[in-house]
Amino acid sequence: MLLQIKNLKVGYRNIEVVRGVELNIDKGECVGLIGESGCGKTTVGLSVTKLIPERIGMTSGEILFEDKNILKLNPEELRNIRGKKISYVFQEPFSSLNPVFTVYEQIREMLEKKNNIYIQIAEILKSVGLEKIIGRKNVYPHELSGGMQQRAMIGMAIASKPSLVILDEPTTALDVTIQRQILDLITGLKNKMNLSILFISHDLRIVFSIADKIGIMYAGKIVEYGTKEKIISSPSHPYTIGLIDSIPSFEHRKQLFNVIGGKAPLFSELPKGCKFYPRCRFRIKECLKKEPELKDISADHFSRCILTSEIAARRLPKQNRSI
Amino acid sequence: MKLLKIDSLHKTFKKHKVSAVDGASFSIFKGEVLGLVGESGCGKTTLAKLILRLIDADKGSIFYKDKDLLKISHSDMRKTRKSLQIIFQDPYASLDPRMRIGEVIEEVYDIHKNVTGREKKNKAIELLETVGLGEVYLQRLSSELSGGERQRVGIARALATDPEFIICDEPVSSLDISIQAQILNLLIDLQKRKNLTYLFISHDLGVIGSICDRVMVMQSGKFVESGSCETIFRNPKHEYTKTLLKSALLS
Amino acid sequence: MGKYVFKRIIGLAALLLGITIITFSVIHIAPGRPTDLEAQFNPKVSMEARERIAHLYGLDKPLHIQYIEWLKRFARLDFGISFMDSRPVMQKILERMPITLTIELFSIILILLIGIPIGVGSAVKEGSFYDRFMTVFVFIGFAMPTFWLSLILMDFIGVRWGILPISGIKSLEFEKFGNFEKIIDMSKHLILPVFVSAFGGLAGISRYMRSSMLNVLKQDYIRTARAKGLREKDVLYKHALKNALLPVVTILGLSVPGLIGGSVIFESIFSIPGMGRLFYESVMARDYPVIMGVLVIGAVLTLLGNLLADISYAAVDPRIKLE
Amino acid sequence: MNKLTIFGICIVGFFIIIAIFAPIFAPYNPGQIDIENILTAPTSSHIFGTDSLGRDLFSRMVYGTRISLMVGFIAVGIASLIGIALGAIAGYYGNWVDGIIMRFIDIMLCFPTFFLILAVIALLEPSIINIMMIIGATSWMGMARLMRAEILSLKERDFIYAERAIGASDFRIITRHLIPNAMAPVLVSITLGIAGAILVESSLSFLGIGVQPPTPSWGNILSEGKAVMGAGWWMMLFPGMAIFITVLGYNLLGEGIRERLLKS
Repeated sequence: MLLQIKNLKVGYRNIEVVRGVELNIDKGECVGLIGESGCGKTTVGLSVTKLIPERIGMTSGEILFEDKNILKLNPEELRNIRGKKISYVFQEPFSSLNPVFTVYEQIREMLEKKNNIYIQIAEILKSVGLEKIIGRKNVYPHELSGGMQQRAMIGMAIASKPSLVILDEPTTALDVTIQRQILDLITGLKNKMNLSILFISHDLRIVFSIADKIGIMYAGKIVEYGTKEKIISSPSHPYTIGLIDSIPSFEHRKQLFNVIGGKAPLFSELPKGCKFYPRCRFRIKECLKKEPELKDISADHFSRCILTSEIAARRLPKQNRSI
Repeated sequence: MKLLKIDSLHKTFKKHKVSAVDGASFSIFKGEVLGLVGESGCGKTTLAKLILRLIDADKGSIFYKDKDLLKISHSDMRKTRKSLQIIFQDPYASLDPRMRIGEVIEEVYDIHKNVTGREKKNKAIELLETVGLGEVYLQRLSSELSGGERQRVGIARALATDPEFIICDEPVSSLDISIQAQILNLLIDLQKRKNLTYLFISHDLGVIGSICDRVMVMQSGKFVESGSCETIFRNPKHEYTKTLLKSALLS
Repeated sequence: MGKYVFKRIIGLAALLLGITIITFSVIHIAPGRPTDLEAQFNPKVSMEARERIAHLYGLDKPLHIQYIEWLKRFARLDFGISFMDSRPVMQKILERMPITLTIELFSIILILLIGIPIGVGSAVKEGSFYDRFMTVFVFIGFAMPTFWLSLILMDFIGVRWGILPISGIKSLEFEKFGNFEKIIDMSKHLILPVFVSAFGGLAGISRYMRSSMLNVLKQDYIRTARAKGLREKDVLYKHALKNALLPVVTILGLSVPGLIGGSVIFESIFSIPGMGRLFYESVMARDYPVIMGVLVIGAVLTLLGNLLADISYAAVDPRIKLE
Repeated sequence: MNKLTIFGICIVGFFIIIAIFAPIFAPYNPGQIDIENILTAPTSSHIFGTDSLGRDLFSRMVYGTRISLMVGFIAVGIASLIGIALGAIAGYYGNWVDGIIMRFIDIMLCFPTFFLILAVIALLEPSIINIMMIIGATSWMGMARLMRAEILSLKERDFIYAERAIGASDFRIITRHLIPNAMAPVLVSITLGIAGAILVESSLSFLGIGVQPPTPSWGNILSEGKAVMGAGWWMMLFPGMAIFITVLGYNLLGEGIRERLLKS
C-alpha cells in the first residue's frame, strides 16, 4: 500500500471538520474522493503532506506513506516528500501559479537534477501538451489560457516524477471541452508514469470517468467506499443514492427522483447519531442511537449505514438509469 | 404563440472589441423552456441582460407583445419589467448583503406600489412558502443563508411581480449537486404550475437536457445550432455541439 | 516601453496644465490683490505707483489673458520676481530645492530600509509578541505630530544633552572646515530632520508592507509553493516577497506630496533653508510669485514621483503590458 | 472586539465628553490672565501649570479640545460630502463624467496638500471657519476614489441588475443599494480623516497660521510652549500629549472598523 490514511482528524479552532477518515491508495491506483462543498474533502487532501499550518488546524491520526507516518515528520523530511514524492494540482490554475515568475522558473524549481535544465523542462512541457511554449523562457502564467495554466500546474506536479499526485478539483474552474482534455491528459500520464492519484471532486460524473475506487464524504467522514463499478451499480448509502439520482441528464427529463432534501449540517451543529439522519429518506429511530461504523457489504465495498441491505430494494425506480 | 421575438441583436463591449453577442435572432414560445448552452465567455449572460435591457444593445429588436423593448420609454420599460424577470447565477452576489429577506421581497411591491401595508408581508410570506422557505426567513439576512436558500429567495423575488417570462441565468451552476436537484425540481414545478416561460441558460448539458424543450447552442457570440432537445442530444449536426456533447461525460 | 513612457508623458502634460489652472485660480479668485501687499510693505506707494505695479504684473488685464501670459512665462520657467527681495523666483526655488530633496531622499531610503523589514517581519510572525510590539510602535508613529516630535528631540538631544545641532544645515565655522569635516558637520545637522521626516512614513510603509505581505501569504500560489516542497525561506522571501513589494512601489509615489508638504513644518522648526521654509516665509509675507512658483514646482515634483513609480511598477510587474 | 479598538473608543469618547462639557471641566476661565502666576509648574490649584500670561493651562486645554474636535468633525464632514457625492457619480455614470472627475482628482492629488492649505490661508484670514473649509476642500480625494472603486465593482454585481430587473430607479439604486454597501471603506477613511484633520489644524496653529490666540487650541498652546522651551516643559508636554492621544484614538478606532467591516 502506497498511502494509508488512518483515523485522520483535523480540527479548525476546536471544530472538527475531518472526523476520522480512513483511505488507502495503492500504487498506480486512482482513488476518487467525492463530497459537496464543506464536507472536508479538501482538508483531507491538504493533510496528506501536512499543508495545513499547525496554528490553524489540529491534525491527529496517522498518514502512512511508504511506511513512514507523515504527521510525525520534521519540516526538512516533509520538504523531501512534498513536490518530490507527493505533489498537488489545485482547483484554480490562475491563482495557484505565482503571477510574477515565469512558467519556466516555476517548473525549474521542481527539478532536482540541475544539469540540462532546459532539456528537462522541454520534456515536461511536451508531456503535458505545452509544446507551444517550449523554448519560450519569458512566458508568464497570465499569458496562458486557463487550460494551458492547468497543464503547466500538472507539469510542475509531475516534474520530479512523484509516486502520488493529489488533484483537488483540477477541472472545476475550466470549460467542459477543456475539462475533457485535462482529464484525458491526467489519465494518460497516470498510465505512462504509473502514478497513484487522489482525485478530489464534487462532480460525480468526472470522478466516475477517471477513478478506480471511490470514497463518498459527508460531514467529515467517508460514508461509502468501494470500487467504481460497485458504487455505480449498487450504491448502498442513502446519501450516495441521492447524489447519483440527482445528476441531471437528458435521459431522465423533468423528473429528478430521490432528491436529497434539506442542507448539509454545520460542523458546529452536527446532529446526534447518523449525521445524514435529518436528510435521509430511509431513516428509522435506530439511526439516532449512535453514528454507524463503516461496515463491509461485499469485497471492497463499505457503507456507513445500518440499513444498507434494505435500502437498495427501496430505491425509487428510474426509467433510464444511465450511470 | 410567440412570446418574445428577438431579431439580430448585437452587442460589442468597448473594452474587448470582439462582439459579445453577434446577431442573435430567435423566438420564445409561450409556456416553453428554451435552453441556451455555451461555454464561459460565449455571450450567453450578455444576451440575457440585453433581453431585459439591463445593458443596452447596439442594435436589433426585441418584440414582446408587439412592443419593441429597445424602443419603448424608460417608464414603459419599468412597467413591462413586471412581466419579464431574471434569476441569477451566483446567489452570493444577487442579494443585497445588507437587506433582510423580507425587505428584498417587499421592495418589489414598494417599487410598483401595487401592494401595501399588512398585505405586503402576507404576500412575502406566501412567496417564501412557494419556494420552500417559511415565515422565519423574513427577518434573516442573506449572509445567514446557504447558497440554496439564497437561490430560493432569488426565485421568490422574481416571482413577486407575477411574471410570465423568466430568464434563468445559470441558476444551479454554483450549487452543490443535492441542492442543484432541489432547485431544478422547484423550477420545473413552478413552470408547470404557473405556466411560465423560461429562457434557461447553462453551460451544463446535463442540466439543459433535463429541463429544456428546445436548445440553442452558442459559441463566441453566435448561435451554431438550435432545435428540439431530442434532435440536439440524439442527432447533433454542428461540430461544436458534438464536441460539447462528447466532453460532457454523458456517455 | 518607449511608447508607454511617451503616452504617460502626454498624460502628464494635461495634468500639468490642470495644475497651473488650479494654482492660478487659487491665487486670483481669492479676495485682495497682490499689489495691496506690496503697497503695505511700502506705505508711501501712491495710487499711481500701485497702478504702475499692477500694470507691470499685468493685473489690469482680464483674468484669462493674465493666465495665458503667466503660462507663457511659466513655459520658459520664468515665475517672475519675488516681492520680498526682487530676485527671480526660479532662482530662489532652485537654491532651496536641493536641500529639501536631499532630506526627502534620505528619509525615503530610511523609510524603505527600516519600514519594509519591519512590515515583512510582522506579517511572517503574525500574532507574535514581535508583531504586537511593532503594531503598537506603528500606531505611535502614525499619531505622533511631527512638530511635537521635533520639539521633544530638539529639547532633549539638542538643548539638554547637546548631542546634535538643532538649527540650520551647517555650523557657523563651516567654511573653516576641511572637506571631510564639512560632510560630517552637514550630516550631523541633517540627522534630526531626516529622522523626523521619515518617522510618520516609516509607520505607514511598515503597516502597508505588513498587510500586503499578509494578503500575499493567503494566496493560492503560496500554498502551491509549499506543496512544491520549497524551503520556507524561498516561499517567504522569493515567492511571497516579490508579490508583496509590488504595490509598495505605487505607495511610494503617492507619498511624495505628503513628504514635500511635511517639509514646511520641520524646516521651519529646525531653521533649514529648504523649499518648505521658503514657502512658509512667502506665505507669511504674501509673496505671491514665490507662492505660485513653489506650488507649481511642488506639484511637478509629485508628478515626476508618480511617473517614476508607475514606470518602475510596469517594469517589475510582468502582468502590466507596456503598450 | 480587539483590545486596541476598545482603547480607541475610550479615547475618542473621553475627548468628546470633555469637549461637550468644557465649561464644567474647566476650573478657570481660559482667557483669565494672572500676572502673579506666570509660568508656574503644575500645582494642586493649576494641575497643568500656567502659561506665560498666567492663564490656567488645564482650562485652556479643555477649551482647546472643543476647537480641535470641531475642526476635525466639520472638515471631514465637508470632505466626505464632496468625496462621496463625486465618487458615487463618477463610479455610477462612468464615461466622460468619470473622466472629468477622475482627472480633477489626479490634479488635486499632485499638490502637496499642506502647501495648498497654507497658500489659501495666506489669502483668506485664518479664521476657524476658513480652516475647516480649506481642510475639507483639500482632503476629499481619497474618499472619492474609494467610493468610486467600490461603486464600480458593486454596480456589476447581480443584485444591482436584479434591482433594475424589478424596475428600481437609478436614484433608488444609488442611494439605497450602492452607497450604503460602499460605505465600509469610506467610513474607515472618515475616521482616519478626522485624525488627519486634527493634525493639520494643530500644525497650522503651531505655525501661527491656524487658530489665532487668544482662542486656545492645542496647536497654538504648543507654539507658545516652543517659545518658552526649557522654562515651561508642561507647556510642551500636555498639548502634545493631547494631540497624540486623540489622533491615536481615531486611528485605533479606524483600524477597528476596518477589521470589523472589511473582513466580513
